[in-house]
Amino acid sequence: MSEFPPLTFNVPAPELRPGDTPDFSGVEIPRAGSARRPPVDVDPKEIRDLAFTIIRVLSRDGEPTGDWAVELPDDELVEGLRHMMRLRAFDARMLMAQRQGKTSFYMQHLGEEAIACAFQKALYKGDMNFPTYRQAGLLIAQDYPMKLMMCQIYSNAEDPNHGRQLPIMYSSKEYGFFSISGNLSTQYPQAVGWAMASAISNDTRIAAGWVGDGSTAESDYHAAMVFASTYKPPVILNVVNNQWAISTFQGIAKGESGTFAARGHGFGIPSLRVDGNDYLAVLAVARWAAERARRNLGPTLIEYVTYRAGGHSTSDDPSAYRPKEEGDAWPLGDPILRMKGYLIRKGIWSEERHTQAEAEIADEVLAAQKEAEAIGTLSSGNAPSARDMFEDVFEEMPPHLIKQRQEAGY
Amino acid sequence: MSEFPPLTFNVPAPELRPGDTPDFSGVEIPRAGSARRPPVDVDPKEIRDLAFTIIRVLSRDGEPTGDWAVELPDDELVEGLRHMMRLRAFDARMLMAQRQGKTSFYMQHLGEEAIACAFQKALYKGDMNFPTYRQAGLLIAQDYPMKLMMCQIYSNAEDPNHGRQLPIMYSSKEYGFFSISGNLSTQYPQAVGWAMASAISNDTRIAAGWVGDGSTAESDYHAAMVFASTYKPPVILNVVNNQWAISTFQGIAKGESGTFAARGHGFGIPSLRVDGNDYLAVLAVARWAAERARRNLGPTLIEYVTYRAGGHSTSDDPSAYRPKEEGDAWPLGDPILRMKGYLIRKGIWSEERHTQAEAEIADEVLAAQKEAEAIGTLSSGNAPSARDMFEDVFEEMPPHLIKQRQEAGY
Amino acid sequence: MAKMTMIEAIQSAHDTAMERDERVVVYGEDVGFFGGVFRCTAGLQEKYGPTRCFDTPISESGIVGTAIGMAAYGLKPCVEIQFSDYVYPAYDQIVSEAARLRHRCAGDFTCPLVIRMPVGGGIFGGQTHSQSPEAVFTHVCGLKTVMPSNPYDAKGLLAAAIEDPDPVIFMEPKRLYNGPFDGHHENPVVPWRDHDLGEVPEGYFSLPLGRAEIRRPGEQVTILAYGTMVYVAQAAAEEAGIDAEIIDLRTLLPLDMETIKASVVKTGRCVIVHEATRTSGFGAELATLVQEECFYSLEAPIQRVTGWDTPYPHAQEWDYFPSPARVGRALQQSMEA
Amino acid sequence: MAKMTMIEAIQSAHDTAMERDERVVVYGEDVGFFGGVFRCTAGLQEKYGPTRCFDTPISESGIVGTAIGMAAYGLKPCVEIQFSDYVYPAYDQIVSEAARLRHRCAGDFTCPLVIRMPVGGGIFGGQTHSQSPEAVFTHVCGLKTVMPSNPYDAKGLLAAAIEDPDPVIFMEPKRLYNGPFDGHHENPVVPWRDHDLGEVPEGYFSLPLGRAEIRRPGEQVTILAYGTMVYVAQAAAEEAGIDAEIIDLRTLLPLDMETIKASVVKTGRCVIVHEATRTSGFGAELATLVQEECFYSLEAPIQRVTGWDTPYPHAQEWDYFPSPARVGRALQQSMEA
Ligand SMILES: Cc1ncc(C[n+]2csc(CCOP(=O)(O)OP(=O)(O)O)c2C)c(N)n1
Ligand SMILES: Cc1ncc(C[n+]2csc(CCOP(=O)(O)OP(=O)(O)O)c2C)c(N)n1
Ligand SMILES: [Mg+2]
Ligand SMILES: [Mg+2]
Repeated sequence: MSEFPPLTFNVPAPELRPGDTPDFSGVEIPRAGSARRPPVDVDPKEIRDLAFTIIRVLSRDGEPTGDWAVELPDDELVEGLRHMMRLRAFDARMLMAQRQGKTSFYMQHLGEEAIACAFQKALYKGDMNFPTYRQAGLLIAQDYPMKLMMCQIYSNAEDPNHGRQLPIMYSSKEYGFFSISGNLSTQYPQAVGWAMASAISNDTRIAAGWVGDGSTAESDYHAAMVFASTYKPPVILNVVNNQWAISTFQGIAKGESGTFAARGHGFGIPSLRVDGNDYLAVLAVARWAAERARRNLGPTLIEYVTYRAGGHSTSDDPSAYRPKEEGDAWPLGDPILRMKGYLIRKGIWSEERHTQAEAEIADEVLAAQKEAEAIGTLSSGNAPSARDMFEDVFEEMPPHLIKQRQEAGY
Repeated sequence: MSEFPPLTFNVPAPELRPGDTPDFSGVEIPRAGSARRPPVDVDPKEIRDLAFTIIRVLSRDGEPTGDWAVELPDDELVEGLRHMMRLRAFDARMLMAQRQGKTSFYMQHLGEEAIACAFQKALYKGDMNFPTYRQAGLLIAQDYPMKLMMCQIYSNAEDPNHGRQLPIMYSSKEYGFFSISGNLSTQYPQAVGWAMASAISNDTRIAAGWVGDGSTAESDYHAAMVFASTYKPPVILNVVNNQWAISTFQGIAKGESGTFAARGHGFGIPSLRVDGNDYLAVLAVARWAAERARRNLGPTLIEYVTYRAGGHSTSDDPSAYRPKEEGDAWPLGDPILRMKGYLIRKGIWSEERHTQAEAEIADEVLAAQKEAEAIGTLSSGNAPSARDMFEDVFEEMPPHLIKQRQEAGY
Repeated sequence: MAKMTMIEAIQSAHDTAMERDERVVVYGEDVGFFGGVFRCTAGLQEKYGPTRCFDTPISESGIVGTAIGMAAYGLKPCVEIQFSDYVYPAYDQIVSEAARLRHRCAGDFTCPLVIRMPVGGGIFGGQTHSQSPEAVFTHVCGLKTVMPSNPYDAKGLLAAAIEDPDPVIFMEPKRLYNGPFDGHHENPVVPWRDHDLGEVPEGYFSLPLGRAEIRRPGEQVTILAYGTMVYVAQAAAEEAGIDAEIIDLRTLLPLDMETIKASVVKTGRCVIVHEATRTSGFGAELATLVQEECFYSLEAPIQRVTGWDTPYPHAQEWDYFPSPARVGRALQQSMEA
Repeated sequence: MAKMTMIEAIQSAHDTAMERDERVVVYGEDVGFFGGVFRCTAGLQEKYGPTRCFDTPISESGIVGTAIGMAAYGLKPCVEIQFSDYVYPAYDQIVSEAARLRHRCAGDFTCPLVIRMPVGGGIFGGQTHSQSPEAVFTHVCGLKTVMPSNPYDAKGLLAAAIEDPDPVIFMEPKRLYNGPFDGHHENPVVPWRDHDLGEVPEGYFSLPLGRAEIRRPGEQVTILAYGTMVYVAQAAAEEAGIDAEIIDLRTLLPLDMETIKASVVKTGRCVIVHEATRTSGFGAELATLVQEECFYSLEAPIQRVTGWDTPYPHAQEWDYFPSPARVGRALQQSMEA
């Protein structure tokens, strides 16, 4: 009955699969320094273009350029590099610990170290992150004790979560790090709610929400955007686009939208897209968004363009769904190498100091690991007591739980 | 510790509340004919402006103007007017029937008649609407038997829903009208799924989803947009912005987004904003979107700008939260009066024919009502049997339900 | 003391809580300017300003999701879901987040949060304005679930819920808002002003969660009920001429098992009444607990009188609603067994 | 016949269904190219193309919401939720829409839809990869709920679920995917290839929903179990030396009450085992039905051995998991009562 031909079904697919040669020549990488830095009270309508470009500071030859280039004291630059190095070293050891059976599971940050490490530097004490499982950099950048992180990973007797959570699901109110949830995106509206609470209380503290590219598809993402758009609370909404959601390429979540940053436009929320492998660019953009929040100008959406160079988790083998060498071909490079190159160029770092720092950090991590393992690993049997499992379901244990605890033999 | 002043909390509020004098002078109403009509395969990026204007066809003095003015045969024009008149007459009688206790509840369309009546004319037999409770015009415009609608409203023995649903929650597969759900927005991703199924099946049929301004805040709205953006199925996503969601003004759902149509931009979905009180504009835009869908070009988002002139439902008294005369002051006028004016101007209608048509329609509605009431009303006791309530939970009644039915005495 | 409807009592619980504690914020759909579609938050925005009582977008997951963030911050949000039938979009936030937060981080963050919602039928609301979803909350560890049956309890228990350090699901039987309802729909409702339990202190007071109340002492059979069903049970006992002991549970979780046990041990018989669909309803938990703890006292099978396992129909509402007659039959059967 | 793991059996059920019926479409997170994180849809995209098996955005409500639209259109979607712990965002679509559609429009539209999801713990998955949420589905009228315990049943029941004219929740005990697991976590898993029930027809076959299976005939006490707990029950009975009759329910709703009743009337004793938290779990419904229908045969209180009313912990997993020892104690108590 129709004069139109039959419909066909569209399923986006990545261009390359295992066996193909990685090729990112189609990905447009704007020159470092080419994106302008608007005032923080800019009308979001005037910066639509910043959701379609990539804000970059460190140029190919390691020189900070353009409006977004922040001046950082030398010690802070070196500190930033060391944080990223420490996170990478931490990951490497914990991956090995998992393989050795010392814990059940691990998730690494390979290639994404700059994002959380630099972002945290834009926050003040008292601000609150609502992180996903791939933002341990927020803790590392505050020198949170690695031993405690490891105790959590090992679910041992000193695990701050008492062994109840999957490894890497840290929590630290003191360090502005909200208890990680295994459920994707749920924490996004919570970040907005926390920020609303801060505004309601005439406080000065701000919040930051975190999701991955894949997780932007979840419904809670919308709830967060709607409430952020309406009440304009002091919140930074971060989207880490590392190109993959387990085996699913970003095109499935992004659809026709162009970029994840563009999602902010329908909500009147200023939206920036930034080179996630550029420590200086991340810091600059985070500071801009934080200043907006602190000045009661409301939310900012930031998309970090990066690449998940490792597997999704220790349960994943990415060679089943993407070319092996894709990570090496990633055109935004390695955040640590880029920062290192800059610091060497600037004359405040050298290959020797780098090698030495690597060794120092390896020692630090190893020392922390030894301390943590002295308390116990998942397999060593020094877990928190089963009796403890009945605690904290409620502040006060109700009769039926007391009974169950007795039934369990405690 | 902060150098910034305390934050404050932003809660959008309508400018006017009961007692205030209605004033829409701040609402920008573009001239009829001023919005251009792009080709259906336009790149969505090129028509961002169409989400911020209002596509209008009928000018103040009742003349169709501009690119979007469709040529309609005279009989179709008159038919369109009569459909709107019939819907209004139907509403009036059913409101009265509810007040008389013949049913429990009713929801009217006052001021919004053009939208569903005109939209339906862009669909073909076999296409499927996923309506909300305020789109009875989709049925009226197909001359669906009013008696059946009333049987549903009265929950009597001939109610196609067997008395199970709240009044006005119609369902008619035959008329391309999906069973209405009382839960807001749930049907939006279902419309997308239906359209995906049509494309998967290499069919030619298309789907249309419907939500209100308030309901765009629901999470399912996002699910629909994401899936529509990714798989580009043949679906038209309609948002009826009648300014109010029960007592809540549209600013609470819209936040900073500017318009509801703008929400489509973050998904790369072409988005149009149209005068919902202009039968010709609605039809033109609906046809444009339908053609896109039929040509496998994917989804379109349409915001209809209108005003809910009546209460939310028979349970609502809007004078508690908005100025009484706001509806009369609404700058886009009354859809029936505007269409009537145009037809008279065109010489194919007259005050006399209008009065006569009103009388005819009143008779039709009354006749249908008599027939329906002869079968029964909610209060008359001719409801479907209680035994029937146990049917259709599953296709085949499982043992526990048979047992319960026996226990109930049937 | 003043005479209050259940609506006024709930409004008053909000009001006194907001007055006593700055951290209490109240929000939800149509809750601000208008004061809620059932008027349970009437006047609060005017009194405390839109910063502490405000309208929200229609997003139940957003309402609960933001409230969890606020609770973690240190406020005490008390949010309204317009009808319990619309709580499901927020189910993930409630189950996966609110209920688990304290446990998963060993108390580093907590979630003192109240989620209010009108429940139950008998108002010709059809399947989307009549549901009683308590069982999908009582199954979730970390939640408390409360359902008052009168203005006095409503105010006292809501005050306690708001003070509680953990998330509380607070269900309000909407059929009781204006007066007790005994299931005889052809009779006019008795307004709360003519009822003892419509007598409510104007100022602050609270009632502990987790305590049931015996509404009618009796010797022959124990009826476990809550919400609207308390009055249906009363009517049924009277009409059947059976000396039933009627326990109004008030809090479903944590449950007052002491009171239940003492009664069933005494009567040896038990009938459970709820409006929700039967299978896997809260009645199943009650029956199981009773047989676990009172097995040797039981002289008859425990019976359930409940909504049928169908959606709540519109026209056939009174065939669905557990009537005094149905409860009466169960009492009779229990006595005869 | 071939030897299959439960994963292969589920893959094969998809495959044969897709081959027989063009209307069957399969989708979910990571389900397409990769074939699912547990590989239950491996090879389907390659064989049937991305139009019939594809990856989705991470949106459980979108997955189920679109599937309902597809089912209403006339397709037969079979969708995967990556872990049952992540089904809650789709709960509204399941409860308010899929389950109610046929009834609310008197069959004008219907919803033949399968929602698959791995359930249960014992894999050190912590609280978000271990849950067993069956009870929040069995409470919802209009849904069928199925949980197979072996490859043979998994294939046959999934075929039936896909053919079913109504929505089916299909739960897969992930701890059994590669082999039966008796709760002794220190022992290696026996692969399905060494097990009778790993013998599965390669071609199409189906098993009716709603029928339980007696896994071990016995005289002394009836054990009601499903999924992983079937094997725990077997181990417990053996170790306790008690002649238990073990019923594998397979379908929780509709329930095979005939088989249960016949057994309990015979044994006079009943122990129910499930992994989900206890309060308002499906065990409560089972216990209630048993006491309703077999009251006069019961010689001991019905007992429940279940997960505790806490989130599923990571390190303390084996203290949470209902162990053969715990089941054995309950059997003993039941015998001694
Ligand atoms: C609600 C929910 N659905 C599904 C999952 C399973 N899951 C865990 S991580 C993941 C991919 C997330 O991808 P992305 O958001 O891009 O974050 P990334 O892992 O790349 O950092 C999925 C599907 C989950 N944890 N929660
Ligand atoms: C999930 C859900 N939440 C809340 C409601 C209660 N409710 C019914 S209509 C309505 C307002 C809807 O407003 P809008 O979407 O603008 O549609 P309109 O009534 O203006 O046509 C609300 C809040 C509901 N039906 N479903
Ligand atoms: Mg990712
Ligand atoms: Mg509206």
